[in-house]
Amino acid sequence: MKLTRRDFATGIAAGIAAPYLIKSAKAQAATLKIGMCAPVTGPAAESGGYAIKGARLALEAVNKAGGILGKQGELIVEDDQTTNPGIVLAFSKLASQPDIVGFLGSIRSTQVHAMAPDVIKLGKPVMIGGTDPNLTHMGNQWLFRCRPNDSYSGRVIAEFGVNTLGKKKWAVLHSTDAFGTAGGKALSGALEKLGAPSVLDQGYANQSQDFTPVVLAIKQSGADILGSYFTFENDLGIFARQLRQLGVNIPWVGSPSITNVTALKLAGPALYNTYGVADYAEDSSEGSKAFGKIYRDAVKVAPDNQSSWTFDAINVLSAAINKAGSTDPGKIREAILATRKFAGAEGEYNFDQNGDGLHGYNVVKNEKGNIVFDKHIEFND
Amino acid sequence: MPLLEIRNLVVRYGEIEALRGVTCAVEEGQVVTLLGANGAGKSTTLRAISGLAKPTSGEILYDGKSIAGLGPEAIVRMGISHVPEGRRVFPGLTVKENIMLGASNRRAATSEISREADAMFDLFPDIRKFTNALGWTLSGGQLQMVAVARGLMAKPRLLLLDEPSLGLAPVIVQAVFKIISEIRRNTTVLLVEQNARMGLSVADYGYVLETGRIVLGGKPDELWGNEAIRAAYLGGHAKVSA
Amino acid sequence: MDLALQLLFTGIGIGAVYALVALGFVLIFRATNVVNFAQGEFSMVAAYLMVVAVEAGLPYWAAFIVALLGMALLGVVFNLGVYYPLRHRTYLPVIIATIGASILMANSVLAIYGPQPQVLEGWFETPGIQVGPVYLDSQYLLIIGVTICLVIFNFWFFEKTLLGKKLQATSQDKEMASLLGISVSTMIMITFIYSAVLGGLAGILVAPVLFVSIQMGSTIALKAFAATIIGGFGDVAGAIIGGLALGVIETFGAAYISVPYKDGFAFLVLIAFLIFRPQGIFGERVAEKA
Amino acid sequence: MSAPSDNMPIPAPAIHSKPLLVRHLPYFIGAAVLVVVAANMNFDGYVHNILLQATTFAIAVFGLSVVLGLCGQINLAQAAFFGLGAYAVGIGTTDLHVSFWLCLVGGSVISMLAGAFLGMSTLRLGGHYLAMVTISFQQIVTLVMINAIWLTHGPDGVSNIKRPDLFQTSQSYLAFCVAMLAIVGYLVWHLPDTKLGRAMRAVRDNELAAGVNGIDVFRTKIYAFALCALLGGLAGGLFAGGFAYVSPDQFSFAESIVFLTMSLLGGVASPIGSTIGTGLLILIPEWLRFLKSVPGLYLAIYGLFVILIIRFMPDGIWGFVADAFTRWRAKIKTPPAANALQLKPATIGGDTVLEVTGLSKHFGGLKAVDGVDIAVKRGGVHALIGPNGSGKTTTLNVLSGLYVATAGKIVLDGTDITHMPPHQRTASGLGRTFQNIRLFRSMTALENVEIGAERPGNTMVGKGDDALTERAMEALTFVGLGSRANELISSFSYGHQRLIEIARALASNPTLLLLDEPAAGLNSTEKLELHELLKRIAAQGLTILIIDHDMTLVSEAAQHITVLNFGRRIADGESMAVLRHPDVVSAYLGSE
Repeated sequence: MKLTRRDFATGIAAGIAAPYLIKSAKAQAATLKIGMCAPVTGPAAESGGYAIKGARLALEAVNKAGGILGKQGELIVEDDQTTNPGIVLAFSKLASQPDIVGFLGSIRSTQVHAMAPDVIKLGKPVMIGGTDPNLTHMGNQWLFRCRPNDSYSGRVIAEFGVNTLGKKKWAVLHSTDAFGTAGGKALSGALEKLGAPSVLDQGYANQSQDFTPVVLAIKQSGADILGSYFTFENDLGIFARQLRQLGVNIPWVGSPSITNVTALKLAGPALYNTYGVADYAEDSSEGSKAFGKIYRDAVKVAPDNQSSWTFDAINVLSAAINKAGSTDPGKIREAILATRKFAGAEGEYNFDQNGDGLHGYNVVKNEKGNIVFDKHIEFND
Repeated sequence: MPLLEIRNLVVRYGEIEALRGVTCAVEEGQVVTLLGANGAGKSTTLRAISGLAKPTSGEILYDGKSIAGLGPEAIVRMGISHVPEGRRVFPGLTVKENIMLGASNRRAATSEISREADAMFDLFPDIRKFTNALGWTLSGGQLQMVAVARGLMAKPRLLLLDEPSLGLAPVIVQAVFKIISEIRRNTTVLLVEQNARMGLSVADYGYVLETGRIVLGGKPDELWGNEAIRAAYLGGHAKVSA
Repeated sequence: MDLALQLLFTGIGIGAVYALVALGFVLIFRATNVVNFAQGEFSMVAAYLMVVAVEAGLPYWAAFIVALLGMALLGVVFNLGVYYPLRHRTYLPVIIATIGASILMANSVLAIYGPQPQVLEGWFETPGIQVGPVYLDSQYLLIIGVTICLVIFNFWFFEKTLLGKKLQATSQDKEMASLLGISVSTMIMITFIYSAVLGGLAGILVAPVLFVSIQMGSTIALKAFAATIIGGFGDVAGAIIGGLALGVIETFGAAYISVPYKDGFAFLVLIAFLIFRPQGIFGERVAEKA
Repeated sequence: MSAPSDNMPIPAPAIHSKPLLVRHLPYFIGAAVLVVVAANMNFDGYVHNILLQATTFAIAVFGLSVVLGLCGQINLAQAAFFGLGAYAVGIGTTDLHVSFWLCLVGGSVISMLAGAFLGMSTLRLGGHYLAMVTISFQQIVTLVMINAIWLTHGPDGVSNIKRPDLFQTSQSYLAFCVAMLAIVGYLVWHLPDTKLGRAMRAVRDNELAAGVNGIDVFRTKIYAFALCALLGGLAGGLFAGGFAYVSPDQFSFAESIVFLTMSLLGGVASPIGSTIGTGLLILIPEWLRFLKSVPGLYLAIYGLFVILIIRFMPDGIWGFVADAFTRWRAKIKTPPAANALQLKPATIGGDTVLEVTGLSKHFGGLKAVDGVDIAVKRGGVHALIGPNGSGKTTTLNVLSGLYVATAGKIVLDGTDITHMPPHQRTASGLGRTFQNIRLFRSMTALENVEIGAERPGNTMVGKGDDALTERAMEALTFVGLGSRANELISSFSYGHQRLIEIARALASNPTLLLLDEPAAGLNSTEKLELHELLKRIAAQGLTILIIDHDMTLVSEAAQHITVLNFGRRIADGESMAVLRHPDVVSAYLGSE
């Protein structure tokens, strides 16, 4: 028994060591590496694909323009399986490669929460897309957000609905996951401040097959406007169709997912004339127009926030490294925080001391399936 | 040539040697009865013939052809129908359906099979009124009738009947045996029976099994007089070698 | 009242989907005594086959037939690859193997077709009709209609045809069935094919409502499971009633108690049934044996 | 102590020469080395995370090896128990500011209670139903984790989970987890040799036989389930401390399936197997990461592996290796010799050991046993006979509590046992064998008999495992199989298996021994041996009630015979007279 146990332990050790040794052997090439955790498998695998494309496009451009610190940038992608344990392993795998100077984390807040302890331990900059406001307010100085956080999206939805559309009876609908809950809370809070507290605050579980009870609840609440935070496009699609079928035609301002390509494809006409807040809107600025063109040429799909934030993240990160003139994490951090008036695809980056780069949102409208830029609302606090 | 001939048949269930070299024969048109105490190997012999038990060694010749090792589906298609111990009537199917399924070994139109099944009730008038009752609602004797009727639907040349009187009240046993004497007019029967008197009363020939071996064979009256029969059932060590 | 009617309609609609998948569970369980944890993936695979066939330019009905034929083939492969080699083992290894098969199927589709959720158009041009206060989604109407037809078909098939009787006989007593000349392995093969087609049918029908995604199978399957228990394991009529009941309970529970805990009602009802009435709604048909 | 037995005069047994802890020293040295290595090797974060995950998961999988491997019950909610432990540590150390240790213990206890509760409500059902209940429990736990935001922080999960002060660094915490793994592994490794472990294995191998050997089957299953949940909770607590963050999706149904696969892959019955399985299932997806360019491909391959392993390695990898190892070693320790078996049946009641009055058992409309009276006198051999289907075995099953009597009364040695479950009847002094031998097939002959000896209320066995072994050896020697005590059941012939079953009943020192067709399937030599054995048992004053078809055996062994037919008593009295009774003759040979 002893013997085989020991053999087994040796086996495990060898097994673990082998890929590691091989990797360190070929790690000497003259590139500058950026690590990226993305959902290649799992429920978010689709958007993961877009995110990787956005990052690659940015890096290609950076490399053409002379690279980072004179070296060609290289993107190392690890699959986070769309799960929290998945991203912990994916990130620690990347973190174990000492020549990676910066990272792209996740667009999912829970995943960022999961990897956060390892990020602190490692002490290198990680660009994130998760929009839970807490992420940059919990003392982790290595997280830098390339999207506006949910405190802004909630405020923008409320501001737009109350002041622009003039509606005061709100139904708030959100998924019960981290993203939805935080968003719903932000929206309700903002509405209260504007003197229009919601008449219905409804959560739903992801992957619900049927939204009839939700739609009927909205109908009964007498709300004249709907604000929503959906996580998965299929849920959004099913809900949108049922909402229209059951004859609810009140204005609807949704979180960014409402403008997603997949959501548009799935829901079709059911989403016509809805509004969405979008961190990315193609016509909102020169930077976003430029990104839209590059992305369409390369991927043949309309661009959305899944790819725009990674595009920006690479650009912000490589610009900061170049400015810092070194791969020292502390210097890179200072350079990122010093970034001002940086024109990205998502908007103009002005990093604050928390690590939030963006402070406003675009409002867009779905006109017969086309996303049209409506207005930009920016906050200074 | 006998219709069925068994030579030195050995069957093992794991460690247990259920049959230790059984040799016997069944002539066409006869009723042959296998007698013996519980555990002597009677049922195993039938299971080996119908393909439910795989012989370890020995030969089983049916109509001159070896059938040892074939599967039950193939054997019943050759005309050997086995009515096993415990009736095994499908509890969730009706009596008629049970009987109709007896014809699964041959190709025939459903309507034809249905007609034949109806005709079976002429032979078993007692179960006619249960035609559409589910199997599990019937009593032991009725189940036995259904099982035999189902066995006959295969139009067998050889019918294997295992303990048809088991657990039945004497009156019912009489009825069952009356049917066996009807069947024998056009079908060869190999009967396993614990009730020695009844078993021998319809037989042309009988064998006595003890611990997996044939210890005695002969005409019913010869057997009945033999002390070995009493010994096999009621003790007294039948030290008779085959 | 209007509200309740609307909820009832959707509840029955979604319940009919559970019922179709539950039926597949029950048929396989009765024939092989095994719970097929990959039953939900049959629905998912069929929906993808349908999408592929429609994209290939086949007319809708032809795509439908192609998808169902594909499911029949999958049933054959599933039986030969997963169940048949393990048929003499206890239920546990077979359960695990079907779990393995479900992981294999879901991720093979992901590998071949990519993660993108797909849209599958419904049978009808009109999305639905308004009857008084209640809106009837045409796809749900179709699902309910097909379920009714299948109930009738099942009744005819299992109660009126000899093949149906042979299948029942096999599920009740395999050894006896083989003694009568019924080919047990063929019967089990037919069961797997039929269950795969049934699961596939559910997937294709529900796809226009829930969209086509890798996860669609597992979500439905878990509920269908619960339906199977509520209906009494192994009972065809029970599976259908259990499915419908579950759909209705869930919808009303979501409307009147809690939306986020919607999925929980199914399992609470299930646990209650297991503790207080494990034999299901109808109870066991076979009497206690001596 | 009694005099040495006739056939084996051997000196006093020396069963365990060295104390247990000394014999297992190599294990502890090995474990200590591993702990030291874990504490001092400077792993990078990736390897560290993998090792930490593997270590904590392995403890949870140990739980499955108890419930599934030892006790044969399925649990598809191990991730939920794991999650309960993890959340206890998570919420406890962050929101409630309780010490890590308290949280770890508390979480384990909460898990254990949840497991026990779940078990109590449904373990009577078993099989597929148990699978369903555990799935449901799993789903509900997940839903609560997501939706009870006030308690669990909802989908955000709990972050910044504290570790104990003692193990603040990653290295020391990993070493601590490895040490826990080693300790739990040691306990699980030795569980099979404890009373509870033996009971679990007995329940897994044969519930009926376990019951009639005095094991409370239901309670044993609950213990197994609770223990499994406890280990799950402990592992979860360690996991939470290690990763400092927990969220609902880490404890989903899919994770439960992963735990189960780990257990089956490595080999469900042993902690080594669990460790192997856990290690592999954590490492395989990591190794297969190079396949990531095609989404889903590596999980598809993983699914395929699961099917193939189930198909080709039914006992898991460790089972496969251990099997080969055993075959290679192929040497079985010869057991020590034993003293002569002493049977001292209790004598509380009067002259009649068993008094059955008006006993009936009806199945629906079928009256399998109908108003039967039996009185078994102390110290004799009493036979119960009748043609096939006459209700003998049903009577025996009602006597031993496997069936509930429809009517009537059973008094054993002055105690009314009519309404007792099987294990309590055994405790009251009933021993039995089965028509189809029901031994615990994965155990050795000795272990089988030890379970018999372990019956509650056995006055012939002293305290401790050694006394138990001694008693079992005596019983095995009594039936002539002492020298083969350490062989597995499968290596014995059918006849010898019967003898082991009888030895198992004898070891429990019963007041009354029920023998159900002991001669069935025996050849004539074996029957003679059986007859001799019965004589020797009766000579010790043990009362026997025997059912058999071999009338020679019955008539020679029994002084008194009761005859049943169609569930009713048709004759009763002194042997020879009963066998000549015309009703009996016609019942057997058929009426005219």
